Amino acid sequence: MNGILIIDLILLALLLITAVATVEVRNLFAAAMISSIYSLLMACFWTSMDAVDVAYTEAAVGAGISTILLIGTLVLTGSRETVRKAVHWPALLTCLAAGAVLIYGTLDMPAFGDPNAPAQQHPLYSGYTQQNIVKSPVGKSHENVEAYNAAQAEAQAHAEHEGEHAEHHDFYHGHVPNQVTSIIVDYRAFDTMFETCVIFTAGLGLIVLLRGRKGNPLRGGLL
Amino acid sequence: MQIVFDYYNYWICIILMMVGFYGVIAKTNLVKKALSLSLFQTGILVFYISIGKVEGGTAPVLDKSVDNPVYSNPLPHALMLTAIVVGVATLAVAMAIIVNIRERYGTIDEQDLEQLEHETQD
Amino acid sequence: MMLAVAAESMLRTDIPTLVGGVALLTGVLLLLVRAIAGPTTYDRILAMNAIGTKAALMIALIGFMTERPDFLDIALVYAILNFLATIAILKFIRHRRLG
Amino acid sequence: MNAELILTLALGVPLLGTLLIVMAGRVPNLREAFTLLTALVTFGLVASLYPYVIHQQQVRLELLSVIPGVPLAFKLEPLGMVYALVATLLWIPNSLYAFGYMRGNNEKHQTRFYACFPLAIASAIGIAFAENIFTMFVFYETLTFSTFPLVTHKGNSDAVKSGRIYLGVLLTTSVCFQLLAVMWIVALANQGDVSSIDFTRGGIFREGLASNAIDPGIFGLLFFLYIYGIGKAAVMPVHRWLPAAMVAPTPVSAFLHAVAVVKAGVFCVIKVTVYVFGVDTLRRYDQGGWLLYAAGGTILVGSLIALFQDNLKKRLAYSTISQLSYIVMATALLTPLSIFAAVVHIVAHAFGKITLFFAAGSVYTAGHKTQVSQLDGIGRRMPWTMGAFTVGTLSMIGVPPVVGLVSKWYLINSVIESWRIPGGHFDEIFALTVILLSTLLNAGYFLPIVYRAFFKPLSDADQKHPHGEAPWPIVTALMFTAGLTLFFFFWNKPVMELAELVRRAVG
Amino acid sequence: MLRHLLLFVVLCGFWAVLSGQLDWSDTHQRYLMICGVVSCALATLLSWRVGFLYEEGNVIRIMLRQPPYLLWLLWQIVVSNWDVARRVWSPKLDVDPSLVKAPYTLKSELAIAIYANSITLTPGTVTVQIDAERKQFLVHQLSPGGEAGLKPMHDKVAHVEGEGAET
Amino acid sequence: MQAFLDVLVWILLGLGSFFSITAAVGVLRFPDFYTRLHPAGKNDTLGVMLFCAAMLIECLKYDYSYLIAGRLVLMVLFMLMASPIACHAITQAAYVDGLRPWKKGEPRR
Amino acid sequence: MKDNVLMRIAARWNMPFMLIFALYTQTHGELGPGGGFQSGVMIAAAFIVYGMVFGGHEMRRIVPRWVTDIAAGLGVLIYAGTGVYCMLMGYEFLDYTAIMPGNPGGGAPWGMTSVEYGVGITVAAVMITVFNEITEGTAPEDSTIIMEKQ
Amino acid sequence: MGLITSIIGRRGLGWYLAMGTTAAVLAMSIQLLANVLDSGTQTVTYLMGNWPTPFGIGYVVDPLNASVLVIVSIISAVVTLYARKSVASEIAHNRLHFFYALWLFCITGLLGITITGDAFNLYVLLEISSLSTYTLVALGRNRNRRALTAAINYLVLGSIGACFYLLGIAYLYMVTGSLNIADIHNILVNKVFPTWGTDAPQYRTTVIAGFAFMSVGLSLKLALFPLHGWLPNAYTYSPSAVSALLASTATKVGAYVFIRVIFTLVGVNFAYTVLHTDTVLMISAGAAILFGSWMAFRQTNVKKLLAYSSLGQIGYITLGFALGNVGGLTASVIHLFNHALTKGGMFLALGVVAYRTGHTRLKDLQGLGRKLPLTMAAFTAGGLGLIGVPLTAGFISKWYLVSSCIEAGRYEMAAIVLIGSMIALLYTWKVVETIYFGKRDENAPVVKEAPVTMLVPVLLLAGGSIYFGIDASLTSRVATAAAHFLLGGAP
Ligand code: NA
Ligand code: NA
Repeated sequence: MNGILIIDLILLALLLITAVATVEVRNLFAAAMISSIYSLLMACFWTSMDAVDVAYTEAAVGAGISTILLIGTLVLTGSRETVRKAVHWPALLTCLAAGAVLIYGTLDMPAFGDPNAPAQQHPLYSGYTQQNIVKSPVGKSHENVEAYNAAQAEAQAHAEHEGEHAEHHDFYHGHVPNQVTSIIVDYRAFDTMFETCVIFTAGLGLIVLLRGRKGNPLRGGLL
Repeated sequence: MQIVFDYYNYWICIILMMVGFYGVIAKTNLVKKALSLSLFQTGILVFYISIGKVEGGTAPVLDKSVDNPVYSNPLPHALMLTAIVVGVATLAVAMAIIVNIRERYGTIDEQDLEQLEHETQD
Repeated sequence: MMLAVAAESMLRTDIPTLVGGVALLTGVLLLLVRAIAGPTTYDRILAMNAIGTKAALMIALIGFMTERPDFLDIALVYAILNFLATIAILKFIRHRRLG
Repeated sequence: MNAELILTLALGVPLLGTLLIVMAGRVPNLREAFTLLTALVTFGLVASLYPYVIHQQQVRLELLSVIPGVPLAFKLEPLGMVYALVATLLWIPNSLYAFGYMRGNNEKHQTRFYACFPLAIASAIGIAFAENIFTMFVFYETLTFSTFPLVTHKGNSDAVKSGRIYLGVLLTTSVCFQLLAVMWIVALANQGDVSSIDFTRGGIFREGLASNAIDPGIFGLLFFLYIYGIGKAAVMPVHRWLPAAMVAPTPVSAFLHAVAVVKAGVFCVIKVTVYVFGVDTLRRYDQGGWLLYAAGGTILVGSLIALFQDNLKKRLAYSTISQLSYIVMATALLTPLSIFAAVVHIVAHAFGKITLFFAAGSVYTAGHKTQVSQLDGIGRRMPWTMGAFTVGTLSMIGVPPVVGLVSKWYLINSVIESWRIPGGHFDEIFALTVILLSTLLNAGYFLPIVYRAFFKPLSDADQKHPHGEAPWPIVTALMFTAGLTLFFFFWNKPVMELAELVRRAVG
Repeated sequence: MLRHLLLFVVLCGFWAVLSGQLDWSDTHQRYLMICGVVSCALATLLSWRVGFLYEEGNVIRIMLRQPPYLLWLLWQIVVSNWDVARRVWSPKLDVDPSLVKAPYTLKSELAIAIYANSITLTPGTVTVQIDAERKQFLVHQLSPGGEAGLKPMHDKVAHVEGEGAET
Repeated sequence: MQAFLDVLVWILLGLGSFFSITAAVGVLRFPDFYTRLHPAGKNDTLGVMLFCAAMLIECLKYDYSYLIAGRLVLMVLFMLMASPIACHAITQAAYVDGLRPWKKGEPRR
Repeated sequence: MKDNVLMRIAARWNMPFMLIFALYTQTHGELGPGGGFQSGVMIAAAFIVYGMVFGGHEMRRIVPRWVTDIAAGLGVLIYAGTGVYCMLMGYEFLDYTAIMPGNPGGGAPWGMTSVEYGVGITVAAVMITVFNEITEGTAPEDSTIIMEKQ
Repeated sequence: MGLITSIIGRRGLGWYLAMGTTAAVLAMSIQLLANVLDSGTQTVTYLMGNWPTPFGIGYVVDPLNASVLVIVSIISAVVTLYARKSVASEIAHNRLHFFYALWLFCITGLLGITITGDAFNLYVLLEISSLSTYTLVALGRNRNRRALTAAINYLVLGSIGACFYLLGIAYLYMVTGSLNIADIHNILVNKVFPTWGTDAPQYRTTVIAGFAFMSVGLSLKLALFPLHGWLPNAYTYSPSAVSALLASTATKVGAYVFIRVIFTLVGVNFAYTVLHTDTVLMISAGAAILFGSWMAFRQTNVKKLLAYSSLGQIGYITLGFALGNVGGLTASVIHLFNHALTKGGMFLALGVVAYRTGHTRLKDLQGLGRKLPLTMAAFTAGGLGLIGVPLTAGFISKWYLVSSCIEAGRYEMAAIVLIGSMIALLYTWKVVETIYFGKRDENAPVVKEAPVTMLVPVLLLAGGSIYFGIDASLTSRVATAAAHFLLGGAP
């Protein structure tokens, strides 16, 4: 863990301050900027949590798109928030209740960072980190882990039999170095496809809802 | 004390979520609402990533310089990449709708909107 | 559990890196006060920009702390995109539009 | 032709008729020809099933299985035959009458009007020959919906309001009570606690009750749900729809009161009493008493209200309410003979009441009179109409030589029969008192009308606006039903045979 | 054309630093290198289309003469940083800001940019506005006398720019 | 050598930290926007350079590849370019917007 | 902002380097952090900086709207097309073995790469669209941006 | 398994592509349903990328989701057919191809949710369909600007729902380490739950909190009372075709996911026996039935009336699976289908009214029974279905529902269902009276019967709701199979 723990704590504290400030500050413009700061800090936090890919994405999203989006919106909507009640009690109570349930849920959890937590004990973890998942030879599939394990053992025996042969053809010499990448574009590539669709959908939504507005002529696009 | 050190991370991200959640419910300004919503989502991201953190682990990018490195769980990272994208897509659509609302109603405050809709039964 | 591990590892940690990190975060905290307090929008932008720089550094530093400095890319991206955000905001203030 | 085919046709011909009527909508004469033709053919088909019933042949038809284990199925059976015969027979004069009435009053949307009748008749036949409680319920509901456009035919706000009451009362009771009971029984059947959901001789509860699988309380509750779930039987307090439906054109009123709807109600009451709950079983678990009093109360209250109605059709409506409760009361006596009496009274009341309504409509068509007080001296201008009206009146009161006497006779006999069954006799005394009192009341609200019509001078206003008899189709229909009312007193063999079969099924 | 070639080379270098996958014998690295070259070509093509590199003046010369200037600038930065740090920590907040004008004679955009940036980079002075018509900067300084350091800086930048600079 | 590098790292990081915090304190303490620019825009730059220098030495120490060093240099170069531009842009915007600089003797803003 | 020399320089000089960085991110997604999504954003960022300085219309001169409109869909099609190709080859959807049949694991990198390009194209196009759409159009007359001064 | 090909053929550049796709999907899903029912295990699995399931993502099709799949694809095919004219009249012409692209995305998401076997993949798909739905709802702005506020409200609540769901998954992932629904179930049942009876129950509070959050999130998506805030306006102000699609598929899929979570993710034993979620659900469902029906009665905008009625119908569906017995589940699944037909038909019929008159207020329907005889007949048929009149599909659902209420001894719920039907009678009749007995304004525009491409879908759905009311053997068979499968699969 090293000194990361201390960094971690300070970061979390800063994140909390920033989050509260984002919600509570009256000027939307200021809120946009503070939320941008929030995402900067968040990226630090991701890095400290070993989630480098997430940090990368957060950088791209938080500092890049979100800011553009927010500022762009504020251009068109104005940035002053009408002052309402100081504290919205029903909301506060709802949040407290939800938070209480969530914290109640943590009480039986494996400890933070525990290498023996189920998430790290499940075959998924070793499968992904060691990349020793073997596709079923036939194509039609395993219903559960046990059946999978059997097939895997068989496949490994097979691989040992023709050991060097398998090595030879491998682009990454057996392992995609970034395990996250291999998950998102191979093991769970199907998710990522729909993620791309989500982006596309958002793009479509923007086009359909915003193009052709007053002062936004339809020049050039497919619309 | 032990329990604090076991779970402090989760608790703080729960608080983060709830700050965002509070904003979503309590704030009447739509931009603020959307912003709070993305805060809420970020809280969830933190939660997932925290699950994947392994003590003494390192980033799940193959490190040939170390023997038998312990990697943090890459799965939550992969999931959260998707979740971040979904979050920003939602934000984008929200903003598009909000801009439209501003254009048609002249306000983006929920209470004002309600009042306007109440006045004009269309 | 975490506390014990932390204490033990402190001894062998790169203390200067840690000090640097803490110093950066202290700076961030102070700037955050400015960002929240304002009073003018420009003060906030200033603070945001400065925090961006510090955050980029922080990421680089964390890379060194965890002995995985291969991820400096992220810091670089941060520096670049933070610049973009600053420009966007200023463009907005000056011209009331982004495009 | 085998019986199944006839049964299918009996259900299908009216639907076909609807189609033809709609298609011929532009040509009134053709449309009405189709109506009459359909009526005749349908009656013919139903009548041709009579021998099968008399010879007690098993004739069954399963259309489809709506829900697994709960089919839409039909079976020939004497009680249903009575109802089907009455309904289809009376539909013929009713159609004839409708032609005259609708043309005479220049009513609008006649195509829709004529198209609904065959639908209602098909529903009635469905009810009559239903093999199980589910089928009965389904057709009970379709009858409600197919008659709704008839009730609201005029389309004005009164009609809409009445339509609301009509549908509201009938649907609420059928869904909240009858449907609940049906589902409950199906659930019991699924668990094997009742023998089946089909109509069965002696009822379906006997074994379940005997083996304590079913709580007698639930048995009673189900019976209660059924009685009040059959809102068409108009046992108070679910009678409100009947007077409300009076806004409809008279052919519709006649149809409701005599041909299909209210008869469906009492028919269903008898049918579930006999074939679902079982007369013996009901008697053993003492479920008849409350119904007897409810029906008796309805008879008296209905008659009393009728006494004070100036609107002729309203008076007839309340008369119907009380007459229906005769049937219910007879059923509630829970003896074979009382059931016999109930069956006969269905027929008797149908003939009498349709005549009365025809007469009322005839008066309206010819002279646009709706109130009793306007009828002074009208008997001299419309002798045929008022003559028929008198026949109907006598039938209602139970005076020979009209059919009303027959049923009342059996009713009284059944009370006496019931007396022989050991136990307290308060129920029987009550029943007799009700019959006596109500006969007096009937006379009290009907005879003044006859008196006015024939023995009072015409009012001054009427002198200035002379009118004659109603159009010929009306008069023909009127005479036909009046004739039936008389004729049936002398020759009632088919009904008696069927009723006898029912009685045997009970005993 | 030469400029674009240069840009291409610089970009390739940039790629090499970023990628570090330069082993031609490895299939994957070969693929990545090809990608790199293609990318650099694309980027160059694009900047050509955008029209970048035309208005900046003699880019190559500026680039070549820049390193010594940078070293000098670095030293200036250190010095003035110390100055600002002193003011920050001084209990009385020893600041007396003012706005001054700083004329310039530089021609190429790149040189102007370098000069403006240098002013800003050295603590104590910030370029507030660039008035291209009157050829002068508006500079905000933290304490009086800061403008004294501007003139030598201008001269050095002019030297970097080379031709056409009036001293 | 290793010890020397260690000490150098210590010093560089210490100085970097000092300037970093100084910048932040300056931003907090200085009276108005324009004066705050000075510490924010530059003390930071020096801080960045010092930190990067320290990390460069770490690179040498641990024999990390030249890629990391290259990235560090790139980062410094980028900061040297971007930071003053951003700084200038902010100032200009504020100036055009009509924000007048604070003069000595005025109350702090 | 076009009138400001510093901005112009920043925008022009940034663009090629940002693009290279983006493409590096794209191609090295399997080796280190980053990948299609991040690359897409970076590409878009390069254009957006240019667009902010020189104006959106100027940016759309380089990247017209129809290009982004089509590219957004194209990226998705590339992704899905890769999957469908695998299906057409008789393997399961997105089973990259189909790309190099007979060489287990051989097709995966190519499949992954292709898919990542799809993601990158869509993201870049959509992000530029975000900029195009959210920044175009005039603010309603009464929209005021309240700057807190003094 | 050609299903996937059609799912990804989504970038529709127009109605034809949309129509072709939905039709193809329909054919394939029917084929799939047949396959599933015929196969011995009653499941068909398809692995994406041929990665074994806990590692990769798999489609798992069983009788339940095969039938939901058929529902969604039928409705989407029919509504797409309808959309051509309707959408063209409500949305600017140059936007149409984008509309259809979003439309297909929405359908894709719904179909995907239905068959995916992975809890996280489900979230992504949920978001796809939701995002496109928000936009589609907002596109109702041309007719009424309130579509925009409805959309943003939907967006906020929908996103909260999705976040809660995601959070629930996080908790379950934490204690199981897996995202595959079947795998999570196995781990919970074999490793986690058995420890609960002992002194050291493992992860007890975590599983409970996770399930609680998933449930709340899904209830939001499903618009279960009292988390229904987004529904009425979203249904009311979106374009007609979108209302129909939403009303007949979106909430259905939400209900399906809820069923899946309860029965195959955590297991009915945990959800109902340990946590007594069934009680909460039943209270909620009962309240939804009464509240929704009553609010429907109070509306003057017919579209809103239908929206509130949907709220009540969601209550019926929820009640069905809350009962937890075979009958209840059968009722739920049947009602999913029947209500989709009924409400879809009604919304489409109403869309015709909007197409011809431009409005859907009650007073705009006055006397339309004569002007739009077929459309209004279809509407009335649907209304009868809502009431639950015999020989309509609604009757079958209510039959199963009430029977299983009685079977489960929940007499009060049976009563609520019947009372709900009575209120349905009230609000339906309010509209039917207006249609047939209302007097049309003298200066109201001339109204003709709908064009064929609109009329056919309306009649198809209305006819379907009658047909499946008369002959429910097919639907019953499928639903019973699904119910047995679910309960057989549960511990
Ligand atoms: Na990656
Ligand atoms: Na990637």
